[in-house]
Amino acid sequence: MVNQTKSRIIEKNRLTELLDELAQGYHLIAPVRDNDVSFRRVESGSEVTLDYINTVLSPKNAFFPQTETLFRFSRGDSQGFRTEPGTEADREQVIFGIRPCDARSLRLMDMVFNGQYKDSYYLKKREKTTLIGLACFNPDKTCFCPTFGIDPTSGEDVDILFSDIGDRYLVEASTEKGATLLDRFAKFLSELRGDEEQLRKARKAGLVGMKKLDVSAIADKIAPLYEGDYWNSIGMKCLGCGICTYLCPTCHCFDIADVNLDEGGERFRCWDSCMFPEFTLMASGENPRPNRKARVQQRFFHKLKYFHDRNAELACVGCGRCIRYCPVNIDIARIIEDVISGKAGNE
Amino acid sequence: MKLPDTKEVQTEFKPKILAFCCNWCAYAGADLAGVSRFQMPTNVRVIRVMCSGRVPPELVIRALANGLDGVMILGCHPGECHYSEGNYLTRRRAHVLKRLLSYIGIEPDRFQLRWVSAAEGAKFSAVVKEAADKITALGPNRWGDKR
Amino acid sequence: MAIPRIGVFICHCGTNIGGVVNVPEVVEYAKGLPYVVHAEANLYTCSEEGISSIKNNIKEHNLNRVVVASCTPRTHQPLFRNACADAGLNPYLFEFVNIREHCSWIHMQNRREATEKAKELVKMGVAKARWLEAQEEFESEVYPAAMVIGGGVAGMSAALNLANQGFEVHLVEKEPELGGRLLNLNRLFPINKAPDELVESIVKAVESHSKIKLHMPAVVKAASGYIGNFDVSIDEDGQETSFKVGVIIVATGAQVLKPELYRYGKLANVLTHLDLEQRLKDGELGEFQNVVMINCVGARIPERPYCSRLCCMTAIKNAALMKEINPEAKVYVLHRDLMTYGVEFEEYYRKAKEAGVRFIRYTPSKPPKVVGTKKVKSVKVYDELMDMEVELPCDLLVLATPLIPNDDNEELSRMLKVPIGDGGFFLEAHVKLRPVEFATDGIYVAGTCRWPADIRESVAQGYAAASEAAIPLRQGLVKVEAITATVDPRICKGCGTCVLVCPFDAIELKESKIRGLEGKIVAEVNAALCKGCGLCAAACPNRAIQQRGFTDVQLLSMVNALSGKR
Amino acid sequence: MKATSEEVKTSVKKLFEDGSIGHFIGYEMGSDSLRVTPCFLKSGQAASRLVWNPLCANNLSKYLLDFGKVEGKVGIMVKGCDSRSVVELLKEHQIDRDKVFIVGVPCSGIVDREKLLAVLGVSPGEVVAVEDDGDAFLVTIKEGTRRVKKEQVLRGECLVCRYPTPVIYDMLIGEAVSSLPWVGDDYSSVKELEALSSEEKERYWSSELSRCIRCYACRNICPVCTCVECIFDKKAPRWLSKASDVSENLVYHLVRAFHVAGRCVDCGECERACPMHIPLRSLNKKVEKDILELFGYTAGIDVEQQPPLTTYQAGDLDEFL
Repeated sequence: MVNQTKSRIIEKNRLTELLDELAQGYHLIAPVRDNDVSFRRVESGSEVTLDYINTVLSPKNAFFPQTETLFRFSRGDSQGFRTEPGTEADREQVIFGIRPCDARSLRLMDMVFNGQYKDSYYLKKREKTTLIGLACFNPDKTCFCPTFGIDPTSGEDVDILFSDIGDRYLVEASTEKGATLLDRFAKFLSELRGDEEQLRKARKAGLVGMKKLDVSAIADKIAPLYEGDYWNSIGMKCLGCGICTYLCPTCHCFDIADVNLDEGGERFRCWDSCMFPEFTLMASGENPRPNRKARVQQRFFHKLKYFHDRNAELACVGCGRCIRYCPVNIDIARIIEDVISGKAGNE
Repeated sequence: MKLPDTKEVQTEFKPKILAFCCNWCAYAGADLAGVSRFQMPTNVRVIRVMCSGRVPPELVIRALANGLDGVMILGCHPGECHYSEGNYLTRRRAHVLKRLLSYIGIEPDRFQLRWVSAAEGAKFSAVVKEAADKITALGPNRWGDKR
Repeated sequence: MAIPRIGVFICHCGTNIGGVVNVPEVVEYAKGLPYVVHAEANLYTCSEEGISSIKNNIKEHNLNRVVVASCTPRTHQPLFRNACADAGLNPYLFEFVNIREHCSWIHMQNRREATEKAKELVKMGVAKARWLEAQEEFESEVYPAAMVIGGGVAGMSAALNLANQGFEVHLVEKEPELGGRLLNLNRLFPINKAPDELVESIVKAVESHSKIKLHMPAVVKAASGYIGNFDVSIDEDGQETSFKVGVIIVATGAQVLKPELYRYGKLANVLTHLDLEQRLKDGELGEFQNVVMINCVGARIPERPYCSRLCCMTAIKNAALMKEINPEAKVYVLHRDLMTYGVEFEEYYRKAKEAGVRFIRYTPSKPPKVVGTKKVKSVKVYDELMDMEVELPCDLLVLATPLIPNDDNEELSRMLKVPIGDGGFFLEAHVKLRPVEFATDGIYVAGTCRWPADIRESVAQGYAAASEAAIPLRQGLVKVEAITATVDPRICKGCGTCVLVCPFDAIELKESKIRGLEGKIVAEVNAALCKGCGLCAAACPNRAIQQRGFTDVQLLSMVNALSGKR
Repeated sequence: MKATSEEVKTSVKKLFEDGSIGHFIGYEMGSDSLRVTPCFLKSGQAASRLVWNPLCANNLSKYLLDFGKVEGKVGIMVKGCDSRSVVELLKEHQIDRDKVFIVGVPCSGIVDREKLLAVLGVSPGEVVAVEDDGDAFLVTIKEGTRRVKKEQVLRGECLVCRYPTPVIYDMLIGEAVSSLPWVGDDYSSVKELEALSSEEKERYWSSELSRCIRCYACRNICPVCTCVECIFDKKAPRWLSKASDVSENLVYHLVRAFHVAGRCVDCGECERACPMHIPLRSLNKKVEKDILELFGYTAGIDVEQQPPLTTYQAGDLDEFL
């Protein structure tokens, strides 16, 4: 997969310089420590941290912001409303430090936003973005991306992959877009010294024992649990907050609303969550998912069945965020295990 | 009929201040200020409520987050509430709210609770003027429509 | 809810509003507000013409909300609500915007800003109107008794009138004797009779009336409640007494100014008219040859700009009397303007002139001067007509001083929550439309506590207040404004916060009987006890309890409108 | 003696057996050795799943609201702070005292997972177990056992906890703890912020609130947020825009702080739940401090005490400018 001819290295002490220059030519989004590590716009390399397992917020914000203006309108004169596009001028952006699991999630998002209906807001940003991945050698206990066929050290879903191999990063372009970008910044890169593959292999030792579940038949196995009691126990524990869905790199539900001012306003879309009671609340007051059990069940059915029915993929990349941040420790990996093992059906 | 003149619109900062007035004291006091032709700054807009105790903190917070430069609650003097004790409850809430607002950086003068009786037209006008002066000195409320 | 169709009526109030606020501009602005289907200006929206325009437009434009921007709801709300009701619109679908007291009258120097403010106030009113809901009023019983505060001629007239109609009356007088100011007077104009007969007959009627409970000497200590249901406690000669009444009439009278002018109080032969009458009454006046009377002493000056109205007639009365007692005496009345406005007053004045009383007009810029060190010897005055200063010999100087408010008006005003106006007199709801009523329902005003009035006027006002007060007493029921609290049992969590904050014990936690919620513990409002303060609505954390007419959505919409949000 | 998991298991099993309870809400181990998760039992057999250790941060009391209609009493495990929120729930008639069996456990502090990992410099997978050991925790990691001073790794609320022993219970497991030695000035961090200028405070909170993603975890986990329909979820009137910007986040957090004014017991669950690490306790502590200073009131102590904002005294402070 990796085109060896395009592989280079960068000395660790030159990374900041590279990022500085990247930040000048591009809208650079990279991991920043601000209480916790999250992707943010940076203007210099020194703001960036590489000391993280994964960010709290997934990089989906860069393509599908939590709140995004779709268009603005003004009331103007008797002609009625005038509208103008809401997004800032689209710019070339680079996301540095994206983990392979999150990179895979974009492929899943593409299925939604670039499927039968094309979502121009998402796609414009996607097209103009170059992804620089950072191989993951030190996963968290809650990580289980191999379950979904993801190699956390692979550059499969990024344009360029950085791999920390000790005193330097191995830098590999996996797309034309990546190669072009690397060429522009060639002055920071040097030729391979030859021991890189060996070093990388050594570091992969940290991946031993990563959770890998067999989800090949999960969609079929979960289907009969629709009526089961299993979801009661999960729903009872669930607080109904939006942490799991908002941190999830694959959750993509949104709502659309207006800011309506005297002189005009804007229409925006914002994240929404199937965990919230109003998500399915109808104008009549009827709610087809009236309780936490129904909502929790929906979330797992969507990830493990409905998305699969439609796209032949599971809507999870095993990044572990929902497990790490759930205040009551609802654990999707455990739920998958329960479904596979049949334990879920026995409850 | 002679139309009023149209003075040039002034460009200096003119704070917009919301005043909740209780029907029995403060609103009557405001009426009296009008009947007495006490001239005062134009910054204050009154919303009539039956009792100062009807004003929930949510409304004050919402008004400030909307960008209004100041919010006042005007009620009967302690011991003179038409409903006996509404203003006492208002007072407790207001103390807590004012301190909380100040804690996040909303200057204390932007939220005021004042007592104005039905007989105090002059006090109403003084309170309005004082609030307008103080809030003008603070400048625009920086919390409005903050992205 | 049907789609709102809002009509906006903006009042010029003659020049009161129109002279400051650009009304046509506000009308144009109102037309562009959400849900407004009609907006117009009226010269006087409260006039017959204005009211019929509201009614016609409700029909013509199928309005389901009406907004009037004019004066204050405290006086005019009932009028406009009735107009709506007459046109078949529920009166609670009416919203009031105050652009006079709260705008044009207080921003007379800044027409541009006043106009902008008026627009915003209208915008807020329209925003609230969009969320108004039709309401039904709750009826509450009227306790069939009245309290009259003040045992002067106004108070006694009111008390007698009500008592004669069969209502129980508590008459509270702070002095140990009934009669008020009347007791000090020597004679009454224009009949020239001593007041004794009048006082005796009316006091006797009051004292002997089985329906009148006299509290004397007594002062009101506390009053709470609302029309039909006031709880009053008084201090009666050191004893605390409480009782319940349905209505209250304030007739506490006024006092006569004791001036610090013309060396009053320092020279023995300087008196006020009240002093003079007391001495005449007591037969202690003694000899006099040259009498000078000065009018407008301490009145119509910057710190007390009003005309006390009675003093001119009092001066004429006493001047003529002095002539009558001693036809040889020289009697001069120094005046600024002579107010002889009442029935027979001008005739009375002419007779005094015929009797030899001399009237000299002075100007406030050149006031009379007193000559003399131990006693007044003469008074120098610049005679406007003769354009020269004249010196009048004087052995008795009488000063006409105005009536001024009682010192305890303010305390009573706070207790009853009724306003005090210019100069410290009580202020009625509307000088023309509701002359003896306060804006607070069930409380009325009569006599000189409102404004200087003579006996005839005080008696008339006493009767007028009694007639107004008799309406709710006679009906036995008053409609309570539909601003009471209501609970949405679906979202009420039964935490009881509203129960704790309600000052009237009007809320209880009960098991719901509503279908689908059986057994759920929720708050329930007793509409008979709810006084519509809204404390519960502000305290309820999830807003399951709302105050009608002041709901969250209504208030929030006003706040948002002011912030430029729709 | 400190309570142990074994005692909890035995006691709860007994409670089921003698019919004292029909349900039990406790803790069991979660995804890894540094996580526990709420556990709902219907019988004594499963009591062996229960644990009690210094990771049991969750305030379980809110779950009682879901057990209003079940048969029999519901047993629940409460620490000091949790018991105070039970008092608040009782005060607001949200639960029926007769339907609840309160199993109290004196608590000497809960571990802040992230602080612990930072102090030890290890990844989560390396920790095997954490035990209470007086003024320190004994942490078993692969290499052996390490003793970590509590002050370094306790949760924020535990550093200022004045009620380590439950204030209300039907059964107490372990010996009562009257006070915690490290607790000093409850409000030092509040005072630090109070001392800043308005501009500084604004900068601080703008930055903190800008991170809020409005997941509502802080509200949903709060044991005294019990509204059937939160005002933020109402469609009309809409108090809060769905747009997540600083002004809207300000409304959300200020109103939330005010809604729990005089009711918040500082269990710290809001701050623990917040994935964005917004210092939410700071707002609550500020309100708590003012209510204590102004009205001498502390929440969650006495079921009979009237909430401070529903009552008044004529002599309350009357100074506003």
